[in-house]
Amino acid sequence: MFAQQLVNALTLGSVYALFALGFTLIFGVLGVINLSHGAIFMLGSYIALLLVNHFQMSLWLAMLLAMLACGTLGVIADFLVLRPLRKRNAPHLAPMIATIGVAIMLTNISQGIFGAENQRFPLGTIPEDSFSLGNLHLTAVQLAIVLISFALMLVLLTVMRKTQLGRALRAIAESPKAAYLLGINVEALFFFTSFAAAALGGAAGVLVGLSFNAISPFMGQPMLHKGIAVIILGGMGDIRGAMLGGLFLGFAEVMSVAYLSSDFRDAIAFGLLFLILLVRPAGMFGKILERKA
Amino acid sequence: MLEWWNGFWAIYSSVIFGIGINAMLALSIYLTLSCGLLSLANAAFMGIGAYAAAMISMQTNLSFPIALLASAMTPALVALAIGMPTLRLSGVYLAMATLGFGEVVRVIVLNLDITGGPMGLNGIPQKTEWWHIVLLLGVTLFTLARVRRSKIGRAFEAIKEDEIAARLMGINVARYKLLAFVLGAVIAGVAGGLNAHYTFTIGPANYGFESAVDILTMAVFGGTSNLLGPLLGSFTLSVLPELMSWLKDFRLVANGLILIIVILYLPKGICDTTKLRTWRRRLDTNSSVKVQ
Amino acid sequence: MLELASVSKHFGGLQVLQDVSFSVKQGSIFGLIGPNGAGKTTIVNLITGLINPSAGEIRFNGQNLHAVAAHNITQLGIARTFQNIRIFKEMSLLENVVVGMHRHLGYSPLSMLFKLNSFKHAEASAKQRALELLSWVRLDHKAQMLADNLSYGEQRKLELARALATEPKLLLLDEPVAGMNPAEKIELMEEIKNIRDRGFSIFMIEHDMRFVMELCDQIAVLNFGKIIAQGSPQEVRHNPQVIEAYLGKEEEV
Amino acid sequence: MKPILTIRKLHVAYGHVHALKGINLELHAGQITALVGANGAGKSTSLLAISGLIKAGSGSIEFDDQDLLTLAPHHIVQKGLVQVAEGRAILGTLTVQENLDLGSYTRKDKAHVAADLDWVFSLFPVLKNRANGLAGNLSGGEQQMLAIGRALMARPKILLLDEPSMGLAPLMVREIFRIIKEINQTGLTILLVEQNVKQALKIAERAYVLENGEMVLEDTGANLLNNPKVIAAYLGT
Amino acid sequence: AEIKIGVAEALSGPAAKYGSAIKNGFNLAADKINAKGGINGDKIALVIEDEQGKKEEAINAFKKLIFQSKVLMVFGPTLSNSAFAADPIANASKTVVFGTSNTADGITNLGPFTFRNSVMEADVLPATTKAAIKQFNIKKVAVIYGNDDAFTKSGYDVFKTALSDQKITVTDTETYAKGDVDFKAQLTKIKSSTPDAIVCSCLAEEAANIILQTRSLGMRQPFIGGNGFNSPKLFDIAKDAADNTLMGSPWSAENPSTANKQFMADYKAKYGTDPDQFAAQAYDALQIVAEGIQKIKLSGDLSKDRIALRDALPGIKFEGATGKFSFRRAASKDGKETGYDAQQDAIVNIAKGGKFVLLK
Ligand SMILES: Nc1ncnc2c1ncn2[C@@H]1O[C@H](COP(=O)(O)OP(=O)(O)OP(=O)(O)O)[C@@H](O)[C@H]1O
Ligand SMILES: Nc1ncnc2c1ncn2[C@@H]1O[C@H](COP(=O)(O)OP(=O)(O)OP(=O)(O)O)[C@@H](O)[C@H]1O
Ligand SMILES: [Mg+2]
Ligand SMILES: [Mg+2]
Repeated sequence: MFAQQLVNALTLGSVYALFALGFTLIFGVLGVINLSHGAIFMLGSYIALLLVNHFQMSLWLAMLLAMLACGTLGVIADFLVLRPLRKRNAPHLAPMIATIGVAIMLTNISQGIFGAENQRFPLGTIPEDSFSLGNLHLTAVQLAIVLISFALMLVLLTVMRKTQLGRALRAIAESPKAAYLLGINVEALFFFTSFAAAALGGAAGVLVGLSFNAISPFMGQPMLHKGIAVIILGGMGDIRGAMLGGLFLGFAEVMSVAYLSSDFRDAIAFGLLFLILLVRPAGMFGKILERKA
Repeated sequence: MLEWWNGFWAIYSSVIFGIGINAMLALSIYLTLSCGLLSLANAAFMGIGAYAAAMISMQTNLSFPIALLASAMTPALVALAIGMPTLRLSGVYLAMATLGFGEVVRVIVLNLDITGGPMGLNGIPQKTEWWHIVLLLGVTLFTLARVRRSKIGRAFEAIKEDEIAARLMGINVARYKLLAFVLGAVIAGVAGGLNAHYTFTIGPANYGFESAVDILTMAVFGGTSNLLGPLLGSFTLSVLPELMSWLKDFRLVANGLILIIVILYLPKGICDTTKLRTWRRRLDTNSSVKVQ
Repeated sequence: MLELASVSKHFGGLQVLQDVSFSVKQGSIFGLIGPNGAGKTTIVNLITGLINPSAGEIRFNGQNLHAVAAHNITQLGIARTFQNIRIFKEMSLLENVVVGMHRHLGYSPLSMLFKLNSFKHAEASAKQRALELLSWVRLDHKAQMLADNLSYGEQRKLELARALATEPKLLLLDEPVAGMNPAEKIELMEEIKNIRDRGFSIFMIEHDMRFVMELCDQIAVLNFGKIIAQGSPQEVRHNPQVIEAYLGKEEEV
Repeated sequence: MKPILTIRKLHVAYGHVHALKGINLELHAGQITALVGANGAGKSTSLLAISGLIKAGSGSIEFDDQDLLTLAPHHIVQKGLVQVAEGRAILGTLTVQENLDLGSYTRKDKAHVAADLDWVFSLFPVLKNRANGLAGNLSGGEQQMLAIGRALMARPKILLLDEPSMGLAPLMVREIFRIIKEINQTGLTILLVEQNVKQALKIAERAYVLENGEMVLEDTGANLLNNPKVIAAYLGT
Repeated sequence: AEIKIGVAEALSGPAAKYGSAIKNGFNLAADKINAKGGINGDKIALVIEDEQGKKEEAINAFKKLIFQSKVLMVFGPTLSNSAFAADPIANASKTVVFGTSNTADGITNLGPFTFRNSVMEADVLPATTKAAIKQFNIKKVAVIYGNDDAFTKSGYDVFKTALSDQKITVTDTETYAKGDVDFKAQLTKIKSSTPDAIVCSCLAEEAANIILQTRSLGMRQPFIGGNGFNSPKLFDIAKDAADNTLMGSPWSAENPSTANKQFMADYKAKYGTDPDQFAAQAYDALQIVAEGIQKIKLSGDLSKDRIALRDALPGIKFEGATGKFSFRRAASKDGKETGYDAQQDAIVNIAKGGKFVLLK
């Protein structure tokens, strides 16, 4: 049972991580907890579902288009909502509250279009059967989620650490003014970030929708709740942090079900997060500048 | 007239009660925000206060004021206990820790028998009268207004702006943060106690993540630079759904849109005094032009 | 009144201060100079309790400052300004200074709630005093402005007024005239002399030699975390080690 | 000779604070131009306006036959106008090396970047020792060096320096002025804002004096150094 | 004249999927009644309010319906938790409140004006459990339920009693929270306890996912479910992985009675989808009330009519989509007057080939 629980933890953790990657990117670069990320995630699912159902598209093409659509939506939201707030020097909670407005709108428009009930991808969109290794079971989508989230993390990490683009993004994150002085096209990179983050969110939505057959207008909400925990636990905008934070939450939840009690699963998981923050006040990978003055 | 009023009151009294209670909640988070603390524990404190008061009313013969006292004291004690280690955290990290705390509270309440599990407590006697809310909201406002214009308020603001500089002004930062946190918990707890005694029922689902975010939204939407902000914010967001009900299915979409538009034009909240002043000035100059 | 005995500090593997000892006398102006990165600001951070020494002892009026919290150190009578200005930007100049008087506003919560006389009186005299301090640094005409709107040099002066508001016995100034032009420096030099004459002791870090030499009674020179010279301005100025490490060969500064 | 950059009738206001009241200024290719003035005179505001970080009310800043006021800040940097701003604007959460790498963000000739890095390291050896440390942990003076080094990494056409000697030790101040002179001799045009008026006027071919948002004097550096008004107001002897 | 009837259901928010099915059921029934000329010539007019699944909103919606719209009686609210908040309002104003989806224990103790036709789990689950034990020869079971939801939790409580009454060993009890989509950790633990069957007090969507994930972990055990399973959604998502699931309910899509056949056909014709139990109960509820109104002479004095309706309802016997129906007075707990629960027989169904068929 332990081995299977490890697999369960890994797959659940990867789901959280996958969601958190885009989320943390926005958080890291724009400094905004974008509460519409859950809604974008949900739309990703629906768009792919629509394409598969009505246009008989192959799943991978549908996923790509869903990512593009979500990315575009992310840019639009950034252009219409976050950018004006940046220009106006809004206090730091204002953008977060504005994204709540975006989330409310997207959720309810989706409910209007798609209805409140859960939907799923048609049978056979992907191979349903699970790989079995003795007593271990793992479905194809789960495996895909684990691999994709690790791969995306590596890509993002390399971009952020090793490329000029990544350095520029981190520069913007710390100080847009300094970034302007360096000749960085700050607004363009903000758009780029919003696009990439939303596209990642959309991809996560498609994969989660495939894997759990529970596509609904409200599917983003619980994910958002966990996602916030993950990105903050990981440390302000840290890619490794999002990944490890996601895995950590997955392990904490699965192991508390396996060895303690499923009744107190969320209390144990969130209690642990609480304790970790007391030890690492800026998350697992957050850096605190020691220099005080 | 009287008849009209009776009818109005019968239909809308609970909306009005709700506005008063939301105002207290928004003020509770305004207080922690004014000290630079982004705490999302206020929903949990509201819940603790609500359960404490409801249990006293349902299981003992003690009077309502005592139940309300308990709804203030219990969260205060809890806030004191968790505040000590937590308040070292700053910004979103504090938000996360307090969110985690809220989650722990919710799950505990969910699994205890005396709190009624997921069914919550039902049949709480209806004891909240309109003047209870007016009185307690008034006391809260008065106290906060006085605090704002004193050394405590200035210490809060200094801490919000620059903790290190505040420390070197001789301000005991840890103690003031704890003060703000505990006072916030008291206000939220009392709001919870009042709320429990007019909705007959409370349940763990009422005090989770979403309520925490709702409370924060009311405060930020109204503006946290002065006391009027949270009041206006909670008022607007409480009556907005009523005003928009003619939109039927699109009501929530409109809510979202209004939230965005207001934040876009008034990023510091609807009660942004400097903005209002410039607008008035512009209005004045416009009208004087017309006179000429 | 202030005494450092064999103070050392390292950040991880980086040894920043080694065996630093000196003492500041009551009523004097003590200067600490040294190349960039020598560890001067670190010393101020240690004295004000923002960081703790790795070894050694800091005493103020005989009291060991080890593990005394920063706000208590302020209450003991030490105030500072910052090399990288840290004013409260969203507050008016007046409020900035009144915050500095925090510990001298001794009214009770009750008197605060009901606007009793003790409250009114304390607040009014604090405002009065704050205006006076602002006038010392010639910012009283901007008292109601937001601090964020000040130019760099003005912000430095505001910091000075705010530090004075804590009524310190010892004032630590970290590069007080950085970013000011010579005329302004001279003006501020007069202010600092006045402040000293009003009974404050001053510990100052500064790179402007004219300023340091003219003001200080005693100077210590820090290089790579070690004190390499100590004495009167004259002694220090002609110390070959100091010239080599800090002042440079040409006399003209 | 035609100036490389011309500011005409530039007005800037912060809300109702009128910080620049129609100033005129010219930079000539290959020269050092100094801009001096009291605290709050508007020096930093002028530089920020050139870099496009502050919206000007009216006027024009002509460079390369183009009005800079119409360009976005990153385009201005791409055109070769690089600023070392007041307060340094270094990136504390990035390492020293990464800060320097970002200096060359807009550069096309990537081949020479490595050589320039060596050059900067030779100008400021501390930076080399601390290359992999966080920039935020550097001392004040070290951060100033990093800011200048980072600007040099851009190989600018015009370098705008806002109080480069601030917070530096005497030896280093002299070093900085020497470096400014040295890089100027490679053909770089420099606009220097300084409180260290004497040194600045010494190395400057031309100099301007700004008071309360208005340009009150303009002359060669040497002349201003002997101008009694300047001596009284800024040299303090 | 029109007879105004209030409907306060969750039409937005996560509970909207139940609320909208319920609303459909009411509309269908109102159409049917009005098409026949209404009640004694008076047409029914539904006044619909969205209570968003929140207790404060439920209170507001009830007050608006009762005091402002002056409806004769109120249907709703959707969730039991909201009913605890809103039903006292109706009782205090002596107005009938009729729940079609509130199953929690204690709702009908809120006052004599409270009615419901939602079957209590206590009436159906024991029968279902008994049938399952016989069908699959079960000795020991594992249980999974949602522990933060009044409906699934009270279903669990009933299961627990039923299982111990029938001397079945419970190998493992697991819980999950609203919004969960991954149940593998719980299911892995259940798997290692090797039960003969899995008892599941869940709503249809979660149940479907639980079933699918159970199968993907290589388990073949049958499921025993409550009312929550009684929805076409279960098969939309789980398809034939749900085969061998037992479910008991008074309403079954397979019930061959003419009333049910007609309901199924009308619903499909009007809304394009198959109805679920929520719709069926709402559909019947309005007709039950219509019969009640038929018995009284509406006087035009609202408060008198409301009380008359209250007095007439308990005597109604009805046979509709959910089979034979009558009211049963709830047992009083503290001597207070109580309202009325439903008295109905459960039909036990078994899933075969992607739909429920009657268990023979
Ligand atoms: N928190 C820290 N972590 C790592 N290194 C640090 C830290 N704080 C200071 N240092 C290093 O310690 C050395 C001394 O720093 P300090 O700020 O005391 O110098 P300083 O003498 O004030 O220099 P300046 O005149 O440039 O302000 C510097 O090399 C600095 O980089
Ligand atoms: N963000 C701002 N908002 C409002 N007023 C400002 C702002 N920044 C500067 N000012 C005002 O504009 C004027 C010019 O400021 P500026 O920073 O350009 O001066 P400076 O010459 O660089 O001074 P210093 O030598 O002190 O750096 C000052 O009066 C200052 O108070
Ligand atoms: Mg220093
Ligand atoms: Mg300046």
